[in-house]
Amino acid sequence: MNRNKIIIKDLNFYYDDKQAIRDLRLNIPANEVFSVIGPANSGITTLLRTLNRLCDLTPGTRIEGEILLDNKNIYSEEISITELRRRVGFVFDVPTPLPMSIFDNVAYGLRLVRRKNKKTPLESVETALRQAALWDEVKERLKSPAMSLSGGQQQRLCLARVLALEPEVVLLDRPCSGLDPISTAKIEESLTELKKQVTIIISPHNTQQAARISDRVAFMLDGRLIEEGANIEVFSSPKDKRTSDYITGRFG
Amino acid sequence: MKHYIQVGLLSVLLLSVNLLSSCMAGKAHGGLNPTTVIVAGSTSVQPYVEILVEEYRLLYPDNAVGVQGGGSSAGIRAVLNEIAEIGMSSRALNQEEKELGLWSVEIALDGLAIVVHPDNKVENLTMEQVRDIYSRKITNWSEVNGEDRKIHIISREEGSGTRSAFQDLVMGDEMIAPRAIVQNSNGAVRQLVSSDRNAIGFISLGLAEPQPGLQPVKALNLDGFSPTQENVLSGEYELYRAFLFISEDEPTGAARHFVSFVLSEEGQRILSGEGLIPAREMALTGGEGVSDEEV
Amino acid sequence: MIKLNPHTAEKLAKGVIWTVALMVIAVLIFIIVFILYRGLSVINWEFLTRIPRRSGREGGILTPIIGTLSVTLLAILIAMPFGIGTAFYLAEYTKDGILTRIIRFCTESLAGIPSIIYGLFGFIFFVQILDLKWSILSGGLTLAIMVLPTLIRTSEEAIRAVPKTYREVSFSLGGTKWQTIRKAVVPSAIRGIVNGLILSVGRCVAETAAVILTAGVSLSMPKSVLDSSRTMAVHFYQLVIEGISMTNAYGTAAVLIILVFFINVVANMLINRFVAKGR
Amino acid sequence: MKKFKEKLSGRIFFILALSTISALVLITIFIFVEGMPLIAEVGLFNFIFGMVWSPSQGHFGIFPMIVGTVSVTFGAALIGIPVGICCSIFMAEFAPARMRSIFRPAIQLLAGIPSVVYGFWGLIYIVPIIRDRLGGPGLSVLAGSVILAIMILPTIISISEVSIMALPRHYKEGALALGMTHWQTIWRVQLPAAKSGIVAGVILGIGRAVGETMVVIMVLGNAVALPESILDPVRTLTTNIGIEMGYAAGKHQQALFATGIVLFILIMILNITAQIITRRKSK
Repeated sequence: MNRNKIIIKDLNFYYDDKQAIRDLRLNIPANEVFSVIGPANSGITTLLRTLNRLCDLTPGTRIEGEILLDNKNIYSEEISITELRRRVGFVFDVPTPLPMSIFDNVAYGLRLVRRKNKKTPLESVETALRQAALWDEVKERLKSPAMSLSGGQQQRLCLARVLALEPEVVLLDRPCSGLDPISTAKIEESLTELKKQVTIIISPHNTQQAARISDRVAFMLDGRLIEEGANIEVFSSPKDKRTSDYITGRFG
Repeated sequence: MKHYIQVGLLSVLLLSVNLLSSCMAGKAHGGLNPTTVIVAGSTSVQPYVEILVEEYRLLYPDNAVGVQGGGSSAGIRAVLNEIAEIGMSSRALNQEEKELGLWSVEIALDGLAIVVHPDNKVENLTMEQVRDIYSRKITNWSEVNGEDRKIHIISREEGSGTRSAFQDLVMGDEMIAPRAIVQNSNGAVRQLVSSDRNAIGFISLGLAEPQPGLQPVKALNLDGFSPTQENVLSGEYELYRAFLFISEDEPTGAARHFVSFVLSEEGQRILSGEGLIPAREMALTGGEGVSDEEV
Repeated sequence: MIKLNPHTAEKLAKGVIWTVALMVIAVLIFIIVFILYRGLSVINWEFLTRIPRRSGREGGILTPIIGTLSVTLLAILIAMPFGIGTAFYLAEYTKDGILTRIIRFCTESLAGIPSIIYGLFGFIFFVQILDLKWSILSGGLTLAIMVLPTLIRTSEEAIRAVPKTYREVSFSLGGTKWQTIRKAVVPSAIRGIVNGLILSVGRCVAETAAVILTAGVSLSMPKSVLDSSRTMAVHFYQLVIEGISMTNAYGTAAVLIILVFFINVVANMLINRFVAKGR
Repeated sequence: MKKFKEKLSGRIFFILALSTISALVLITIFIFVEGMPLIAEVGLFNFIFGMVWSPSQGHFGIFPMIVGTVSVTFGAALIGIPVGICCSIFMAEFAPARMRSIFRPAIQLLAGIPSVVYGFWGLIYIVPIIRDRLGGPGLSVLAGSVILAIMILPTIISISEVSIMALPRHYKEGALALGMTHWQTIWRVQLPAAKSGIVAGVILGIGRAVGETMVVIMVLGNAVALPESILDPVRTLTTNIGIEMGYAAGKHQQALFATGIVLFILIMILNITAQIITRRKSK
């Protein structure tokens, strides 16, 4: 068993009066692919967004509890948010390329860090694009606008953009919704490859995907954690009836 | 994107060059003539002074003179507020202004012409008829031997030197009817009269002459005397006023140099060529005209 | 009231609306042709590059052209940081609160204030109290305040039109607020902001009442921003109202219309490119 | 360092954002400080309802100008509002796409042309027509109304068009599905729904008409008397300032600033009304 990269303690999260996450406790081990599954509006996106404090951007939210990254509470005063977000990358549910060239997209995060070591980030960009299985498709046209890529390529570009920062954790919020099977396969492939270096937390777009790629699986419903365990355990013999109902497609 | 940055940089550059050059310009002129001499005031005097300035600039390219309109009162106030070195006025100083101890000099005389449309049959009016027309006791041209048409009276605005001269010389204690159309320059009055058969107005004599590119107007005889320079000088045509330069104290330096030029033979010749009547006396102490030491 | 058959009413209404709309276009074309027809024959290289003589009766309009350019440039340079800064503050740095409401109220109110009031204010404040006299600087400062609302509104709209995801992406990659604005928001909003700037330029070029009271009417070539200079619009006004030269008035008006037309075309091209580039 | 920069940028933007507040406050203060002493001296009632304006003789009554402003603005609104609304309906509903792409920039151009050019056109085209066909001096309420109507069109058209276009599609579709004709849909459904936007546009347009200066100087005749017909010359509040400002000194100048106060208050009332209406709409 790996050590725990992230430990979530008694997490409660509110949008104004609405509670999105209820008393959540969860340990996420390092260097594994961790899937969080559940029907829409179960608080999964919210959970992912709390992990790199993207939720701070939404006005009127409130958070209780602790989230420890390498045993440090990421909500404590000493933590630099920008530093945290670099360590914990986020890939959105729709491709979100910025309106600039492919190269500039990948280099975006790197250029934010520091301007003093003015080394060309070319190598880092190439590495990141290779890790995201996109390099071969775009190496000839790094200067063309990112918007000209196909949806699947754009999403891999977004993954590459996160990877360029060499993060410790990568959060993926339904990254393959709306993508064709080939692109999905490529992303899954690179995730399996990536977990050697980083911890991956993903909200897959269906249970099949979760079954294919994850090491561990958590099932959430209505902001509550219902069940959590190793992939095979959860999918072959779920302990909770609601989990099995969801997996077998009876609701959600 | 880069393009915009370039444009932006260019503008900043231009601005700084401008600022820099203005500092340089100030320095280059140095002591005697650190800034532009500003002449402001009466819009009646303004066009003549602009012409004077053009000639002046040809003779003394290093001396800068700027001309502003605004009106006689504004000119006097501009002098008091030190916005302008010299004020132009087309009316005499009033009591209040005289008490401030302002310095003034007459630069020329200007007749006031009563003008109508060229098609108007009327040729002559008496002073009294003009007064009655402007106080709306007479409202139809037929009452003064003209056609049976309503009279449109055109006046100038409050504060205008031309209006106050007209008020003093013609109206006396009568008020100009409020229904009178008000235009704020000689040119505007002329323009309106030239296009309206029923109109009557009063403008600077120099402007009553035919002008290239503009419709003509007809200047009426007053009490039988035609509005000519001779008749003004002989005192037979009674409508005239003085154009004044006004200053807080007797001007010095660059301002004095310009005033001297205006009062010089050359300056007076230019004004006379534009239809004004030369000043009666040239009252700048310390020599007439422009002497080289003053340059 | 006579009850009309709906289909007759439809035809009637359509007819009326088409007629009115076409008439408006016709009047617009008529005004422009009316001025250009007489003005274009006056415009030549000499007219554009010579200094006006004899109050503008002779010579060209070089000085007013320079006056217009310098007053406008100055006004835009001064208004730019304030206008765009306010827009960023409203769109990025604050939530709706009392202060934003006050700022918005002031912006809207400034937008409605007539230019003559700006002229009065500029005359008292810049010309007299700050003792800048009638000058390009006084005129530029006055116009800067006048175009501020235009600039704020267009820039704020452009900034708000930038997709939220750009900001989230930038933040999620560890960008600070400032970095996010500079690198993710500004590049996308720049076209809209530039469009606002161009609209403001148009307003400065067209303004008469406010500049006549602040920049003055001097025909001398300005040597610095502290010198007075008349703009083309003021020159045109003077030519007409003083009855100096109708020929040159037509010429100046034609130059003004062409300039405004050019500015509008540029603005439209930018908008089109902006729209074309958007998703 | 980065934190510092972060805070600094926020601070700077905040300070820049205060510019509009300070501008409005400064303008208000200076106009009032310059103008109030005269109102206090003459008396508010005498100032606003006084019939005689003759500063050189100490008469400061601006009632004829208030009437002038109201009558010219009313005339401009009478012509400009129906035409403007027709044009906005045309743009939003009837115009073929091609035509719309010509119409919209044309309206923008209309807004961009310096107002003095309109005044000039009015002076040498409209004024002689009125003088020759209808009588009177030509410089008149009617001439001013016509020119101002043209000038306020862009404001009314663009704001009304936007508010018609902004209506949810299902308003129109629902009405059409009920068997209403296109015109019935516009008249019974779309116009009422877009009412507040149109009203705001109209008020802003009226504000423009009230505030316009140079144009009215050129075509109104500027006589300080109550007009007896639309062919009579009048003076508006703005013209009073524009035509005499340069000439004024002392009390006369104060009186013009006092005129400015009245104008300012009038405009602020219109502004605030328009703002309230738009805000209610957005809710």
